[in-house]
Amino acid sequence: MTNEITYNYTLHLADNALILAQRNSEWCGHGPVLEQDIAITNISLDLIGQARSLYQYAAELINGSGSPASEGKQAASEDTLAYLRDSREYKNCLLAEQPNGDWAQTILRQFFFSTYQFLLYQRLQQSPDATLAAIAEKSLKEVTYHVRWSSEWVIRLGDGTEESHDRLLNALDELWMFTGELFMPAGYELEAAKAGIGVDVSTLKTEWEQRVNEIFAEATIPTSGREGGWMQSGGKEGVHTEQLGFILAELQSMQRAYPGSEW
Amino acid sequence: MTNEITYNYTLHLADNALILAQRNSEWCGHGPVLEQDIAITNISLDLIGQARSLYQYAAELINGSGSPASEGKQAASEDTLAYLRDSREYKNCLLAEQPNGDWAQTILRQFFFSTYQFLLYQRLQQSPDATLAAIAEKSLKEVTYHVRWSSEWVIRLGDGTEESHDRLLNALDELWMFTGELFMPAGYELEAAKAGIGVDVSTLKTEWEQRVNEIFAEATIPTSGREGGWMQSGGKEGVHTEQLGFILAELQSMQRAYPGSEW
Amino acid sequence: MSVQELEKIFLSKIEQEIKIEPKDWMPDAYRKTLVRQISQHAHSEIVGMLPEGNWISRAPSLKRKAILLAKVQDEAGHGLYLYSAAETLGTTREQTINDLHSGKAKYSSIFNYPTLTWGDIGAIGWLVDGAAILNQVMLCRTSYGPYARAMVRICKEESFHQRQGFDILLALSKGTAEQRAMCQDSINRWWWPSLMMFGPHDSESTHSEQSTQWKIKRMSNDELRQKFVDMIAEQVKVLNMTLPDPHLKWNEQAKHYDFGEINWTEFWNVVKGNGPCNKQRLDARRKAWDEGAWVREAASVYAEKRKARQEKQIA
Amino acid sequence: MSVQELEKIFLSKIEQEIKIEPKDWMPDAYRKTLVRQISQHAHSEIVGMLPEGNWISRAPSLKRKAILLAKVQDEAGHGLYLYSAAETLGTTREQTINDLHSGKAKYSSIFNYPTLTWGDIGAIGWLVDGAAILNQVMLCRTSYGPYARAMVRICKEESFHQRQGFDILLALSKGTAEQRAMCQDSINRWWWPSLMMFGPHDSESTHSEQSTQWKIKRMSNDELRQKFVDMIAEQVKVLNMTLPDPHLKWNEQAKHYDFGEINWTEFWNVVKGNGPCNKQRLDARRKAWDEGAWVREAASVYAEKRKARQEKQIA
Repeated sequence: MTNEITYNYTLHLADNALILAQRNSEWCGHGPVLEQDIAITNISLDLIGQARSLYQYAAELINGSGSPASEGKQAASEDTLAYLRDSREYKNCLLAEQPNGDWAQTILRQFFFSTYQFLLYQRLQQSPDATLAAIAEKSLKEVTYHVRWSSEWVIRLGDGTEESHDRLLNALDELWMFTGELFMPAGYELEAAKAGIGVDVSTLKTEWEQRVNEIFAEATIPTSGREGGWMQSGGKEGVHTEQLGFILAELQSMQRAYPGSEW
Repeated sequence: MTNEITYNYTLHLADNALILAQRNSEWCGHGPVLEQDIAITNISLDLIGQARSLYQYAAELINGSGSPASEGKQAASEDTLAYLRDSREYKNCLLAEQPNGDWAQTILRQFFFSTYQFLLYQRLQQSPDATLAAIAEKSLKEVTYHVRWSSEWVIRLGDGTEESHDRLLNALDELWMFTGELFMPAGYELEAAKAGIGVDVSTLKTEWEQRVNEIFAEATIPTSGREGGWMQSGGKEGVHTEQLGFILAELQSMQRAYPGSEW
Repeated sequence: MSVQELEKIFLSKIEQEIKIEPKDWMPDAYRKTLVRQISQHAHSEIVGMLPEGNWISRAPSLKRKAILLAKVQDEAGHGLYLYSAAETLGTTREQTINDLHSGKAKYSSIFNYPTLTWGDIGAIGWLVDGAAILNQVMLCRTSYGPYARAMVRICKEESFHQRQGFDILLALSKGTAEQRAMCQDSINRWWWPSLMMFGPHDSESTHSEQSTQWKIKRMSNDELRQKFVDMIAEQVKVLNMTLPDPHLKWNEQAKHYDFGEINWTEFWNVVKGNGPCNKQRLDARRKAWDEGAWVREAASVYAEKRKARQEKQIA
Repeated sequence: MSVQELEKIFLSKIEQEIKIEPKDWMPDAYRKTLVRQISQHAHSEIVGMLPEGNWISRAPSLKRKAILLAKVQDEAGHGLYLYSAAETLGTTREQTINDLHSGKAKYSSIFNYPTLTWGDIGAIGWLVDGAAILNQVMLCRTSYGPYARAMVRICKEESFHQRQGFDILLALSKGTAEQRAMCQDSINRWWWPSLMMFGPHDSESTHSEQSTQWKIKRMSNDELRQKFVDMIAEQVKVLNMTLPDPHLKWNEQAKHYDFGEINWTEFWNVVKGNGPCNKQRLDARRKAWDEGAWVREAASVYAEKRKARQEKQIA
């Protein structure tokens, strides 16, 4: 039982990392400046690394569980979990799957997500689940850099030209409604928190808002006026936006077309 | 042997129709005017209808052939042929897989292709292969309309506003290099022509150019200055542009993810 | 004739089931109600193309792809009929479309839900078109002539769509375990939103009473909804699936199915613009319209040029 | 000092294998040759990101995805080193990039071929990087200091890439029949273009002689090509695959592999801009650059603002 909670919780963390990595990687070779092409690719790489560690752990859990789900199927691995689940089984938050849009939208998505992930991993380091704690600790160094990099860009765009300021506001309009879900725990998150393994994400909200507002203030972006706005949710429970199906069709195309092959 | 030639030749005709239909169908719900949204969708539907007839015939040929390719596999059908071949096996011309671009690009692609297909089917009606002749005859009515519709739009855009004229010229710049392949016969086309089943496409070129130039003249588009320009080829032999892989990843995603299911 | 006399004639026509035609006198409020309703209906057809259009490129067989494409095309056609019907009341298509894009005009809230699996295409056909048909069948007898006639054409195609949707689910229900799960999942997600399509309870419905009096509507929201539940509760048995409502139960006395309460908070929330896809749908429509501006302009400039040339030839 | 004297010093440095440094006097033609070659090399790294980038989203395992992403990122890094090396010769990165976008500057023609299957990612690593390394190893000893030092850094990563490419093909070669066919197909398509990477025959090569004299180049095109053929002809055996050249044969006397004639018509045609992807590659680079203009502007305006604020604080 605890195993299944941890399994779902771990998958959720892994899916977040993988889907955002997949999105960010679309920039590779198409960035606005070479140095930033490298930077966003680097973040992609960090996130894929996190996803791999988490999927590997989830695979261990499911393979060892003897649960009905694991019977008669090929053993789970990082790749079966990433490549052979469909969009209704993916547990990533909606924010991660949103399109790249322009550079402002990519930056803001990263800033929102990394700030959240930073707070989450900080707490997850203390998890009694040694594997999750270790992954969180290792990842935290990377995420600290993601937060700094994306914060600097938010400030640069917000306090840059009129155009960059407007584009950032537009990005905010596109993405704000997907931030609420980060702090609304899904069933398995609640249970993982109860079991002491996971983090109660609702407790991260205040600090997240503070940190976001600090950077927004420096970026000359209004820090109020968004209270009470409607928040989309569902991704963590597998009810995604129409984006995810297309992401997965591409991501999974090879494994689906050549099942059971080694690469 | 003749069977295999006919099989490949039929697949080529089918792939042309399917891939262009798939491209055109991306407009559905996103057209510039409701009436034209309907018109382009209609062309898509006609092309899918052609593709289905042709794939069904190809499936018959391969199922009845007792060839090594057919052994030990599930029986071929319109769907196995459309959904389970990879991009290196697809035989469509490069023109069909080019992106929609703006309305001018879609229109010009259709105009080039339909004018070609019209001349081709006109001749294919006389094929001693009764099935191909019948499909050509039936399709010719549809294609006649496609030619008329796309010609009218070429004229409208060419002789419309300065912007539409420029956009059409830009489309010409994007697409012209893919027109040559239509008239360069692939191996199986040559053999099909030799066997009297298929059409030697190189003989269609002059009339195609005449017809294109007539419409271009009315559209106030230069009818000369493109001679000797380099022509891309390879699609008919399975060497495509990088576009096709993505088209197929999406097109085939369901059949690949749920192999062997009935829909 | 005085307004009172005109109104008397108008009401007596309504009374005698004589259709009101574009050139007939009609009360301003009648005209306004119709314009609002017909254009809302037209917009629903157009916006309704998007969730289904989302699966055209991924339809799992060529036959299903062709059927889906034809269906979405039919919806565009329905939109055309309805924009034309609205035009007979003195609004232009452009005005009507602008009202959609500015957010002033509404469309059926159901299209603000995403299509996440192929099963959703079946569920939309079966449940959403099923619900729409009940409304549309009623509207075939609506008092305004052009609207009623548009509805007659639409109804024919729509019932075809519903059968196709059911057929998609039927194939899934006979398929693999994964397909059956896909089928049930789609029904689960689309059931309640399709019940919401009939609008608020009669007791809460603002426009209903007047519309009924004018015979624009001929059945109440709750009556239509009950009819729908009775129909679907039977059909779902053929699929060997269930509806996600623990309160659903045949009531022998009422000869109707009882069913649970709708989540009206969700309903109003989606109407207000907070559905999963409200922004995405409007953005897609605006984008198509804005990016098509140069095409429409070119077409109209060319038409003028051509006309001028022809006139010159004649002169 | 007179130009003659300066030139004498310059040539004696070259003679003694002393690196030429940015502040040293150098002949104009030497500078121009280097600028052309280094920026062409830089552009090749940048444009080279595109064919491989094309498969990042579809890499068949997470491990391969990470490796590929890191590899393409390395290429961006190599581009940076090389743009910096070019800058030491007095050109700005922006100028250099403009020359690429205007079509004035060239890049390696190999990147005008499409990546059609996952096998192509392996073939690029093994063959294209393999060919590039031979050239780059030679350039580690080139006479211009900053270029030579950039090359040392690049070479380390590049040989890693070649092994990764080979490893992709090795996995395919041990895989299913479909995978083995994919492997052979990629080798077939990339073999000849990779031979072309070494440029025209020595007898046809316009810049070679002077470059050799200045020790910019230290081996001829044909020498490098032969080295490459000898290396690959052995490695392909490990894959149990073949190279698509009926004339390929060990020549016991020469202790080299003989091989068939390159299709030079194709080579010059692709150089002229008629490769399968020339237009697509340049369009992609231009698009990235143009769409990034507002980002670069915002960054520079912000940097100025910040500097002004800091100066004000200090003052």
